[in-house]
Amino acid sequence: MTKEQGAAAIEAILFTMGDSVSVSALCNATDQDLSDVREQIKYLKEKYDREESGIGLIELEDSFQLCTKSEMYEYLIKVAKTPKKVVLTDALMETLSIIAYKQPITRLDVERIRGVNSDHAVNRLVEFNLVQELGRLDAPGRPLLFGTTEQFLRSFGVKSLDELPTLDAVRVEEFKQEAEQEISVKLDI
Amino acid sequence: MTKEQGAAAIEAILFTMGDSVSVSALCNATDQDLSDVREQIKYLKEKYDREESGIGLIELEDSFQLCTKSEMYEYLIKVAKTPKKVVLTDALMETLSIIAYKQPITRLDVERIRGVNSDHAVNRLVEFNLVQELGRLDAPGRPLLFGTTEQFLRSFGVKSLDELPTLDAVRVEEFKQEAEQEISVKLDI
Amino acid sequence: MALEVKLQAFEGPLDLLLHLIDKNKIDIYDIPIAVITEQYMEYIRAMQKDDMEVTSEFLVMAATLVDIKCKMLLPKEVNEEGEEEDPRAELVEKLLEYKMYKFMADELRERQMDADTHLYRKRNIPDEVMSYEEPLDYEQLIGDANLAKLNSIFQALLKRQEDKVDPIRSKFGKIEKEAVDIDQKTEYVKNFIREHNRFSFRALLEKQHSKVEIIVTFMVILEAMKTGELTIEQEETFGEIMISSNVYG
Repeated sequence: MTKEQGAAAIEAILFTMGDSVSVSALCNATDQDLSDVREQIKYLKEKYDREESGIGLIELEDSFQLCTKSEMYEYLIKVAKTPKKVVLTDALMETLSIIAYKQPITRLDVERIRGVNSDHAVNRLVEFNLVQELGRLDAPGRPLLFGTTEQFLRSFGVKSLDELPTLDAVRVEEFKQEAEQEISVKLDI
Repeated sequence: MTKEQGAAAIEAILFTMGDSVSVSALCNATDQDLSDVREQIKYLKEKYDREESGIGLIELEDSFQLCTKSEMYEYLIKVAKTPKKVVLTDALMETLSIIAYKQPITRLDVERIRGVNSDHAVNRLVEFNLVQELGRLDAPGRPLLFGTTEQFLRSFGVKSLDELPTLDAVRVEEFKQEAEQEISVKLDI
Repeated sequence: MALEVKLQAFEGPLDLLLHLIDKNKIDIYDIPIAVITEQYMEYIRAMQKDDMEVTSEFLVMAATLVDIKCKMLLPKEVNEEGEEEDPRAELVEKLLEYKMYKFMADELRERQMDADTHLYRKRNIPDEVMSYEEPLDYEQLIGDANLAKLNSIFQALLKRQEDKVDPIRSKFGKIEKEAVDIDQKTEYVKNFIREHNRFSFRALLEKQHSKVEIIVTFMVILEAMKTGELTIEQEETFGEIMISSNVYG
């Protein structure tokens, strides 16, 4: 077996096995002695060291394994993980607006306002670094309090929370009147 | 990106993914256009064709996959668990060849050609992932249409369906000539 | 003709026919139907004797062969173009098509043997790649959301919350569940039956107020009817339903 043939056989074995393969196993499989195999491994290593190779050879306690070169990770990431497009859903926007205006606020109070369990939404907003824990409420169960982050201010272009548009006082008054009217109308029946 | 760098990236991707990767996925991951990727694949292929390489590159309908060269098989069977060979019975082979050449084809048409119910054979081929459903025929009963899979191409060493071995035109011609000669010779009933 | 060869399994009637054609070294285009039919029938008989499953497909082919044999003995049929039709033509075509795929199957099998010597690799994505998280693109995340939108969403939420409060119901103190004691009701209806002997269903229902009471009453009547305590009459459609007691009357 020539050096090239031996190297090819070793390459094929390492490729197929995936895991590391001991030098002795390589000797057995190719029916060669240690020195030949070592020489072929060296030859392989030189081949992989060239720029045109995306594969590398690592040695682990007299065993060898093929791996991709770490410079290749940026390409692998694009194939292995299709980047997912993240956007704020309506549920997330609602939750964010409640936290922004009512902070510091507990999960339970968010849920009370939205009328649905909002744990997932709050967690996502924390993941996105738009919302953070501010401490705990001094009440039974000591629930976590949430508020907005600096990233929130940055993303929404506000310098401070004071700059949040205030709730339109007129509109709030309108709501109340509407509600009162409805009550009287219904009571008239 | 140089040709060498591109080839290295593609090699790393194919090595990592194990499965076949489409050319378009390679273009996306390496952020290159088709012609560059094709050139780099060609470069890789040349590299693998050299004697010192135990790895080969196969093409399957515009997708690419790394595999060991068949000359390496003798070393690999000593170390690697070789995949269980799918031994196809005559009935399965017949059915497979009909589906391969006539796809998309319904179960009924397979049966018509073989002269025997082939449901079982078709189902087995689907189980072996050699045949897949391709959709439904726009005809009464909307019967399923079957065709071959990528695994079929891989198992039979064909790059694309166009590359399926064609029926020997010479043989067909022979049949016909024989028949014409014997038209005069009337058969004995 | 004696069958000396051990019966082999055939992949259907066409496979058997091809075998016979091959064995007799005859031209597929010029099948001596009489000979082939004899041999085919011989096989079918042998198959049956060996208790092999002789499927309908084999029998259909036998019938087809006999049919062709008959046609060949009769004067030739002539088609629209005035050409003589060979009764074997259709069979020959089928046989040829089948033979072609059988041939290709062998061809494919050879290729499979070559292809089987290639080994592949399992997917093996490095941990560094798997654990990688793409940095969040805030511009994309926020999209067209801005302060005004945040504000209007919050306002809408507040309004929705107020709407949720039913102004009337919220004024009620407590709403109590109407309890209908089925046993009591049953007892009441039975008493009614005992007291009235013969009465209209309407008269009974007039004493009931809620839906549940009506349902229970109806069920008690049905039950009493089943056990034969009551007889029910209705003279015409939508007429008065009269109930009379059989037990207490």
